[in-house]
Amino acid sequence: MAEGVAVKEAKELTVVKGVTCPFCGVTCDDLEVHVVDGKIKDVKNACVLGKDTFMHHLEGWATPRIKGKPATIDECIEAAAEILAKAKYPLIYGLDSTELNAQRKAIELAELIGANIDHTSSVCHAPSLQAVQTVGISSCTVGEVKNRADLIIFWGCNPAEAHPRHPSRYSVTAKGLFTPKGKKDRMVINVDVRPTPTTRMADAFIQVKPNSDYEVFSALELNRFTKFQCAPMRGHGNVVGMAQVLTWQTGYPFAVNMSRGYPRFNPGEYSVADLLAHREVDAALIVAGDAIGNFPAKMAEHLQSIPLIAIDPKESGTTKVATVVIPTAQAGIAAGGMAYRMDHIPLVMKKVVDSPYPSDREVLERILAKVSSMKNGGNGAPSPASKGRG
Amino acid sequence: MGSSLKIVGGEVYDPANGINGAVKEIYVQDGKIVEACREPSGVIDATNLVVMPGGVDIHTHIASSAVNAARGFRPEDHRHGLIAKKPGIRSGVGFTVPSTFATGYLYTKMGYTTVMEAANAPIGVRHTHEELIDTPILDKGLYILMGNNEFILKYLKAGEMEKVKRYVAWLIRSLKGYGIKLVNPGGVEQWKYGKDVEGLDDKVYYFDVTPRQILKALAWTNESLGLPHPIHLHANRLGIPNNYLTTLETMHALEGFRLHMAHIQFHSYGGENWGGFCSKAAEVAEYINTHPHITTDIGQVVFGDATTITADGPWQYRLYKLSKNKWYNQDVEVETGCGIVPYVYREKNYVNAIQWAIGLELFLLIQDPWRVSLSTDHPNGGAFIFYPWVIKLLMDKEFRSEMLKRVHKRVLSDTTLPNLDREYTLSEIAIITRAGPARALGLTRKGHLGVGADADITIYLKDSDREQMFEHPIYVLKDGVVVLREGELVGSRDGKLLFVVPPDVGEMDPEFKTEFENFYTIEYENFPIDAEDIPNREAIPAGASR
Amino acid sequence: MPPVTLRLKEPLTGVPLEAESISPDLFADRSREEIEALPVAWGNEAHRLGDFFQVDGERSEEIEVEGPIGRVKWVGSAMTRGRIVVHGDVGMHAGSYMRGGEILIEGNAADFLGVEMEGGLIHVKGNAGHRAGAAYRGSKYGMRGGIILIEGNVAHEVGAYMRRGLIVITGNAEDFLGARMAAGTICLFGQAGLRTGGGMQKGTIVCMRPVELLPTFAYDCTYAPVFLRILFKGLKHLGVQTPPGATDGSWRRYHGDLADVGKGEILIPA
Amino acid sequence: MSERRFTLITGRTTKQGRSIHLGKEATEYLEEISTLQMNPKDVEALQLKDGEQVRLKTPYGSTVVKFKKGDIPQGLIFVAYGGFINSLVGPDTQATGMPNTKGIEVEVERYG
Repeated sequence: MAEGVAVKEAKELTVVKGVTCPFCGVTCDDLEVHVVDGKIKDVKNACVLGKDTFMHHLEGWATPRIKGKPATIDECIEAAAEILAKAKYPLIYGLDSTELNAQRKAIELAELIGANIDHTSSVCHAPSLQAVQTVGISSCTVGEVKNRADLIIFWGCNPAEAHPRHPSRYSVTAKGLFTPKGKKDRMVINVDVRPTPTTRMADAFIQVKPNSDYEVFSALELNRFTKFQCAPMRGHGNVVGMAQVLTWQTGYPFAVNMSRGYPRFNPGEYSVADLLAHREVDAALIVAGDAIGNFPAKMAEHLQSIPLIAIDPKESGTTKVATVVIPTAQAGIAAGGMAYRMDHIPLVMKKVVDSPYPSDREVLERILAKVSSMKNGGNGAPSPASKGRG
Repeated sequence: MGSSLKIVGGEVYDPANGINGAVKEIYVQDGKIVEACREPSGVIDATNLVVMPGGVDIHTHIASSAVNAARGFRPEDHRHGLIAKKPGIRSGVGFTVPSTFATGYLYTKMGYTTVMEAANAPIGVRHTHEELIDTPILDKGLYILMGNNEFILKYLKAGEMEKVKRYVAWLIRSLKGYGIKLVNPGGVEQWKYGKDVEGLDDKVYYFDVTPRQILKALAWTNESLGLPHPIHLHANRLGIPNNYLTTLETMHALEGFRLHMAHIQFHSYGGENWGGFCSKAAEVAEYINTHPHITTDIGQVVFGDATTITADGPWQYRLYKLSKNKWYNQDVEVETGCGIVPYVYREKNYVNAIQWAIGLELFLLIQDPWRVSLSTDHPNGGAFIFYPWVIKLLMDKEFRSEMLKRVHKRVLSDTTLPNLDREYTLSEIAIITRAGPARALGLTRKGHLGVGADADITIYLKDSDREQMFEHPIYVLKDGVVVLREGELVGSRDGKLLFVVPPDVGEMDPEFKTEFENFYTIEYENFPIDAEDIPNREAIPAGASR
Repeated sequence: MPPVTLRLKEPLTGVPLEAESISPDLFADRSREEIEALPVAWGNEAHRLGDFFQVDGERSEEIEVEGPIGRVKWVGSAMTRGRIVVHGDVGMHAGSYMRGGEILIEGNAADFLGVEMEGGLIHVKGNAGHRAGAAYRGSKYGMRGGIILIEGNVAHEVGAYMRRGLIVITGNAEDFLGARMAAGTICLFGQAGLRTGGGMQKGTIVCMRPVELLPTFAYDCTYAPVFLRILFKGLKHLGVQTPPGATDGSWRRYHGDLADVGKGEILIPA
Repeated sequence: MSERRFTLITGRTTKQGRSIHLGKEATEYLEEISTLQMNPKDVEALQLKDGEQVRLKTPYGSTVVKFKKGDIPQGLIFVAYGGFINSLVGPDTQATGMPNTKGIEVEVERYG
């Protein structure tokens, strides 16, 4: 490298500290992002997944287009608004890899157009969320694990690959108030149907048969002997944030229907997989999530047969077939906002670089304004069999 | 702005200014009450109507990580009280844990304009602010949980009171809080090992400090920072038979300090066990009557569905075992815990009926209404939407007698309620629902209609059925703007966050950052909340240190 | 009184129709015009019942629907009296919250049939979907009374959280039949799926074929319970033929789910 | 024996998590999500050779993937999350909202 260049780089290097990683539910907030000339040059403290999230955030970018033809963002927003204002039973879905204010706007839009709104929790954690609604849960924030837990059981999860810094920050080698020796103060057990890289961190591995967790759990009654806490290893991006804001605004964590002007909840009916499998929805807006790429074929099929809008920084299975594609700045990198950790702790995501594209929030705001002038959602009809105070 | 209006012909109840039903004009300009204004742009004819300041709730659980967990885990609760969207009005759901928009509207529809969210884990306060931003119309403040904070326990163990003071000031300043909340001091820390504290002098594991020490330290800190509200205390042993002894001991231990005893109904129980469960309201009321430094809210039980939400983890575990209902528990690093259990209070269940009676006994036996606030400890004793029902019970002895015939007969033998003839006056209701709580909170512009007050005004139709009257105000004005007319919401607007700016008592020690990052799981710099993140806010300065 | 007949004007293919107004309680005192004017929701749009259905007859507690109406939801929800006959399939939530009267479905019923019903009779000639007679998510109790009779097969979590009442299935059931049941009776003629009675507190599940039980169920005894004979006799009145031998054989009784209260029982032919 | 029933497990892998940032068209990503892991003994039983492909079949559809030997119990096969198994998954969620993507019964046969 020529000397002159090095000097120039050094002069314009900006180090942004305390950056929150938008990739997974561990939501590390200690990243250092090195920015030179508005471009990310390096990321310190992140795991490989987090680092790649930042380093490659410009790769595979989507372009604005309508029915496959290049268009301006303005035209795309107009086209999207037209589709949504006309729809009788639309779906808004995705919303994990974005920030709280964009999620807020998506809910407001769903209310306005009388849509179904759901997010990736639905297809990943629906049964566990419903289990909580049935019997509850005894859980804790990850700091409790770090400070106090002397027995860790990783059950059917693989943090070594899915949540790489969970072990070092919170659960295995982390040193806390009552666990000053880190790993030495803990017993780590891994229960799974197969050995994984997580198994190598564990003191013991228990292999169970696939689909037998229910039977094993039934036979174990953990809290009879000591105090156990249980925490779902929530996965992608800010999926917890979406569940949080949806819950405080509508009362329900996922699978919400607004077609009658107020929120209703019913997994199996208003959940994305069922809406698509039953071929009920007549238009869809997918925000910051790849529906086509991740759904069983039968569901993807229906999505492709209706007007489909994709708002996403990157090309995906969904953008490839979408009627309208609106690229956006990636939340947590090129757009600021808030994200939730897997234990429901909120953290601020910083904007570290600029993007030529608007943020998810801005796009949704503009669609909202457009649709708002076109129609009012919800018919205000009374609820089926809504009952008085019981 | 420049908007102005006058309210004419109304019977005004403004106890803070000594006005007790006089017909009086009220002038509003730019959101404040003024002496008079020339050519007001609007006139409200309140002839034959009752005018009061907007209601102030000193203790409610409407927004926090815990409340949201309760919402999410109780979908069955939300099939009641649906609110459909209308232009300018967002949709929502009830009932014991309503959604945020619904919360704002439901309080407004009941004539309340200021509420205090009563329990927030520091690390979750950022979340609470986001919920409060989405809670329309109302002005809001929040108390921060400190009674089991491991930093405070650590400083106490080392006898470093100045550090406690600096830390508390730092917490309130960083998080934009309103006051200090304690929940089962020491007990929630014990719960992290599945235990509880049995009394004020039990030692907390590892930290070797007692609830008594925690109570005194935070009461002292509160005074030395000159915070507008006393420490807000959910005492030890909530909900347990014979806990009135702990309650009396706690109040005694804090003599000389200002003290707010939260939901005192849940702390006034006698009997050696559940079989012998009985009221000790008279004993507790007597103590409060003779100790003017104490204010309280009742935590009245309302029959029907409730959701119990509290940082008191060990109590919630007991309630889960008693009720066999679903149970949510979340222990929060460094700070506190949280438990949620749905519960149904039944008229014919003797414990529930006695709890109901104890609340009313306390209302009727505590003589000074200025030191009693109406609360159901929403949603622990029941939903806030039943305040008007409670008001009717307080104002109408006959209605109480009817209820006494319906509830479990042990109320007749195990409480003093059947013998209490007191009926609250309208002025006294105005005190316990607005003037009193505002004064206890140190909110000088709330709870009254004097010049300079915020123009938060509720106008009721006089009705001998007091429940009807207070359930359906005719007008509600928030910051001088009519938000409810003829019982209908006519528009929404954003309310403010009210937060206290504590005095400068020095920076945190340099090693605090390291300790913080050792105990917590987030960066020290990422913990404080930028005031800019809260769009509508009003700083309330702390008073002189006492 | 002749029944009111509803005939779909055009088949529904996409967006479902929500028509809880198809209820004898509402039809009983209404003229044809008034019935046509009853509200229905087609997605986010408010419509009249008459926009979708040809209505014949008026003022009757009896309703006949020419099906299939597999995309029409909430038919007979919360009804308290009268009778609905659907000639064909019916959509989700049919008879949910129902308190009285009768619904006869000649085709298949979609998911959430008779959820949280309190009384009355639902008779399905075909199959029923998931969670028939169960609870909506979060509710402590499912079906609280009444009878659901399904002549075909049922899917998952049928009778889950059941509090009272009777469910009879003459076909097969998928997994979690009677899961977390609090009381009541389920009678399954065909084959059960996995985890039958999982989390069961009280109540009875009668399985007429061998079933794989969870490890948290324990064997009690082999006996010939009197109540079964009464039950089967009652079924005969409903027109249900009991499989041969079922009425006089002896049964193995298991109790569970021991991971919960454990006072439920599962009966299997000995 | 050339055709056998297996239980399909899916999950995240580091490689899948990293390469997804290169774009969903990226070779590394496609490579990772289209590779099946199988116990060496099962590989032997199916008489599979390196570089060969296998076809996975369920009542809902079929897909063709590469295989590699992996540390996985006999009778199980593993594929990373991604588009390749979508065609094997049925649309029914048992009214939970979640399609059943764990522990699916699949038929595996040598392809080509």
